[in-house]
Amino acid sequence: MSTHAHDPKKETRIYVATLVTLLILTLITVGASYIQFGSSTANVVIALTIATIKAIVVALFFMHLLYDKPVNALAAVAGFLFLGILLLFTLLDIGSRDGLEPQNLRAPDPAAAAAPAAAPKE
Amino acid sequence: MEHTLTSAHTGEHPRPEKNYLNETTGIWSWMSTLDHKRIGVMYLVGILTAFMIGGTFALLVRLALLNPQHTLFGKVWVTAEMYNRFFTLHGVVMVFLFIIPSIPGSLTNVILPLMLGAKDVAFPRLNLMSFYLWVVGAIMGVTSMIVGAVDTGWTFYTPYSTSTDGTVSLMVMAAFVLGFSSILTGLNFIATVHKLRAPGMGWFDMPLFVWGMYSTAVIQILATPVLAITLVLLAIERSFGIGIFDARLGGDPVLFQHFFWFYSHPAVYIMILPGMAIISELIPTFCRKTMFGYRAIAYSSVSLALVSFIVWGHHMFVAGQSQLANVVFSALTFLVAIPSGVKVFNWLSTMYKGNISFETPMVYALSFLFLFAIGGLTGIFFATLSVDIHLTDTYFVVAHFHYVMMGSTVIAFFGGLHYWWPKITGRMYNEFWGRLGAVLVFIGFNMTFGSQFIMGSQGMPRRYFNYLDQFQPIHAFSTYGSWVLGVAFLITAINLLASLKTGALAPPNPWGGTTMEWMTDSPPIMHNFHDQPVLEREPYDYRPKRVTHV
Amino acid sequence: MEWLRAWMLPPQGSEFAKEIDFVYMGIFWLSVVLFFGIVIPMSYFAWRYRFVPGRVTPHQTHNTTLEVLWSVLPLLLCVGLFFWGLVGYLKYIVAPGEAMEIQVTAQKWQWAFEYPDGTRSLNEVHVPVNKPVRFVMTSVDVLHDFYVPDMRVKMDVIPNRYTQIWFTPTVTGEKVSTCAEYCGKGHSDMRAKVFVDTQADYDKWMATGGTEYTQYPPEEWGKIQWERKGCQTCHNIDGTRSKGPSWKGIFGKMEKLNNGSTVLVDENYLRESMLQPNAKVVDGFEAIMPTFQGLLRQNEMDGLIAFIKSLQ
Amino acid sequence: MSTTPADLQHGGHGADGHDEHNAYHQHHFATMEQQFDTSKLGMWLFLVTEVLTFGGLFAGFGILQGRYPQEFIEAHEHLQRLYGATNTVVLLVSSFTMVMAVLAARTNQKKKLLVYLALTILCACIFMCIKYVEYSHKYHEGLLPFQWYSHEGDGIPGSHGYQAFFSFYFMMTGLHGIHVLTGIGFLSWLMVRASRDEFSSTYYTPVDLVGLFWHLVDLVWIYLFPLYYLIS
Repeated sequence: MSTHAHDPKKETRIYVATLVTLLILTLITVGASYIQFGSSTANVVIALTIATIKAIVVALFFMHLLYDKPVNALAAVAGFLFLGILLLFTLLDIGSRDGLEPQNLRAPDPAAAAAPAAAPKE
Repeated sequence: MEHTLTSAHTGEHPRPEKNYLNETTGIWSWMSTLDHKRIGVMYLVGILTAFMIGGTFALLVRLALLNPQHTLFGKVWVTAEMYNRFFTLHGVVMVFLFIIPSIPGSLTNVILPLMLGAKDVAFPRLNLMSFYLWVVGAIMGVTSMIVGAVDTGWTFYTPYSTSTDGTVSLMVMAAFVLGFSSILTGLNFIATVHKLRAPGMGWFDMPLFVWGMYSTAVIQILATPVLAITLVLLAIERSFGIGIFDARLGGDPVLFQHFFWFYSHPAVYIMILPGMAIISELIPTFCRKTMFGYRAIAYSSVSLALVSFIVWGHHMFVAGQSQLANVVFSALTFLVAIPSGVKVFNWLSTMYKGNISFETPMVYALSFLFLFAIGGLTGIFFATLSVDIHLTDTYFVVAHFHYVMMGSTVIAFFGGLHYWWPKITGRMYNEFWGRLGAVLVFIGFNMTFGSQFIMGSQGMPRRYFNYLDQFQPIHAFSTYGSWVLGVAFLITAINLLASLKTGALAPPNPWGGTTMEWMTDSPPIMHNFHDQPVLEREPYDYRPKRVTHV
Repeated sequence: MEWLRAWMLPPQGSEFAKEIDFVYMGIFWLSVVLFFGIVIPMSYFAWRYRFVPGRVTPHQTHNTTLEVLWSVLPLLLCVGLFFWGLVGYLKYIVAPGEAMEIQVTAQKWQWAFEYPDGTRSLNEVHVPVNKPVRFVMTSVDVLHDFYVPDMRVKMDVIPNRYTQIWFTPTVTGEKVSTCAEYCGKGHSDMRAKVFVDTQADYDKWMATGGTEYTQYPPEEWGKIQWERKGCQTCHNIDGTRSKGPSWKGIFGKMEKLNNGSTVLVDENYLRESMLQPNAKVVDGFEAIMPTFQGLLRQNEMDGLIAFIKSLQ
Repeated sequence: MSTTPADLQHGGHGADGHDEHNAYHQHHFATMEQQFDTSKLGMWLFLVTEVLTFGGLFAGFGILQGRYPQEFIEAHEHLQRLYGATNTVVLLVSSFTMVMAVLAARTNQKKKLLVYLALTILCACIFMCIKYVEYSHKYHEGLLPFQWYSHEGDGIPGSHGYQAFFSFYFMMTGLHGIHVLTGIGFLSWLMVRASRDEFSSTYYTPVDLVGLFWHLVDLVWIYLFPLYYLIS
């Protein structure tokens, strides 16, 4: 890959190819949104997967991570990794709350909430 | 003077006529300086002022709890609202204005480039900007205290923070600005460590202080942005209503806690890692012995930084987090114990067969080991799910985190301040008063917070203005302790300030340190070194045939 | 070492408290051992290797065996502690099926309790000894936290959600519950008394229907009953006719009944109308009112009568 | 030190010392190459904080989507895919012109550099114009954030989900828009400096860094577009 940087013509060709790839992927993701893949979750996953591919392409070629010092790529990866940690553990909580909530609760009694309000004691 | 115990090294250069303190003069030359040492000194003045403000609020909090009637000389002098503001301001000032920027902003700014043999940090202008952001944040914070009080606690939990009166939004935006100041500092240090090491200095030739600060900077970069956006969301929620955190709009208050602790748990390590980093310098220097387990300590700093990101849920065991998440977070939390333990055991092993003298910084270091042991071990109670249920949100928590943040970080900060004071100011302070201050801090601290462990176990919840009479004796004892602490810090402050006028001129290497900051003058010249230093031996090499260079 | 436990921890009000205390004391002693394991060597080294001018220190860089040892041993210890804590936690989260359920509504700055039979009380809750009881909690404003130190249980109370807590009290007497999640000005005064009663005392207390009525003047308490017991679906208080007669101005009036006789509306008539409503029906109304025999406690009836009296 | 492609990006002028005389060489760096690498690392670290800042908003959006799935699907019908898709293409093209501008700077082609920078600014302006059209549509329909939401005839009347959707829509596209405007500012500044002949193959750091910033702006939009316009 090191020859890449020496030759502006070759470099230009790579950038054009990158742009075309990105445009095609945009087309695909718009097209995919008109198709139902079973559930709406499936559609979101597909859309986000394509978006991630696009993001990787941008980072590798436009942002030169492919040719750059590895430490810069490490920084980029760390950013997404720790964002992943935030999402993962937050969703772990939110996703697992329902099944463990006390079952068969009585519906909230509006009077129960209103009664103490009628007598504000301090 | 008093440092006769040590074999004081004299530098090869005579004390420089022109150094970074007097090379240029005038207020503007300081305000517009790009020199990392001057920025560090300005930070030092700033954060010590914040420490004084936060400390005053701490004394007020303790005074309010002196007796259950809240009387002073027979008169009730404080109300619940005032008390709530006191502890909120104490928390906000100490966390955001003092402890997070303390060691990175002040000591590290001065010392880290010197340790690496660099002429400055990577981005001097960014460094100055980070300081001014701190100033702006401080002004915003102080303004919100003056124009309207904030009573949310430093955690800004929703929905209380979205529904209470007062200038919460301004305070939150102050924390936002301070967050960016912290990010820029961290960014600067990472780039500096990566790119500006002296020729010949590999990663494992760096002093352990640098490893600690590097790990800290990683957290600052990765965690703080999430806090920033969370605080913005909170301010918008409060002013306009989004419905993400505020239960009145159908939001989820527990989600706020997730976002908040994603930053604020790692932030605990933004506080403690620099403290550990300083101790890793003090111990080999005053034991005059090679650091034991250098690599283990370096790795433990980095792994603490990384592990700190996956344990935040242990703040939320009874907050309505799912039970599965509780179990997972509890298991992960225990991981923290291992690198912390590794550090302590390595420090102890360094003392073994050392040649130990007890100058002020070493007194602080020993005090740190004692207090950090308590702070760390009481953490086990909280990691253990069933015991946490009883202890969380009580004074046990208050005591635990003060042992870690104050007993460890602040003690280490003062150790480091005394250690590098000759380098920063070019003056030696009085050893007797320095040691006395250190010992009194230790005593006062244990009085104030040791007693709170008992109160917490007995079921005294935190943030309580009125309390059951049964807690009165312990509360009073704790308050007396806070007065000892106040006196101790006063002695320390007077001693340090007096040294600026009356202290003996400091030699380049008063303690016999082996890291690069001791190879230049005290105080250093404008660009740090007369010649580019080159690393020839590993750090902490106390073997006798040590070759000094430069 | 019982004295130490008794000094550090609150009285044990439940079996769960004993378990928690056992773990607590376990960790406490472990911490003591580890603490001295750090501080004694530190002090010894500091004294034994104190400064001697010119002494040369050995060049020890590391010792792999030692380092592995002091990484792995704490790890094993931690794994053990995790499971020890997990065992207690599982007991804390799973309430027995037969547990009595009490609804808790928290708000700034008071606790409202509601029993399965509709009995309510404010800042005071009675539970029978040796029977599991489950609190299902929600908040109407900010976060609160229901904490009963003697039972070693604590749980945040969250708006828009239900959280639960349970315990089986084993010792009778008055305990205190406090709010453990900061909620503003009255946070530290947001306490409730938790009475653990013998079954007999508990039954007696339930018969009086809680203490809520003491919080209100009788007329206001009657108005609350008018809303709560469903009186308002048939009886207006503004003088307009509904399925039943309006209460406004009715007290002290002579009413014509559907059997042609008349009756003076006084305390006795009102009381009879609640318990045997169809005995004397006012002319022009259908006999559709159900009996409130057993559904109204004495204090509630007194409140209703006072309320009707006040509507002049 | 092994030769890395980044060294080669300097066309071999990096390490051999005759950049000691470069006017942009700061005193605390040994070489221009070290200075360039440091700046670039600093920029990447800054971008990481940007990713996490936007990430917090994405996380919030995702969680609200889980809470109000019906409302979110209905609300997104109000966004026009055509506008979103056009803006995606515009930003991708601008990324391309930006990377060409960096290449031009690195190969001492001043005229090309100016042209590509101008094209990038043009794309950014088109993006903002389309954004303006979209925003004004939303304004007229009452699809506004926070308490100003006043749209009538939602499928689930009174649900908070619609307002939440548009709150996040305006917060995220707004923050993104601020980044685009900042980018326009930086790009204009680059044009001024470029016209003064300040960039060359030995010093083009600002062009490179603004380029990275601009690609990040594109990158964020790559995620915003499917999440807001394409969920169904």
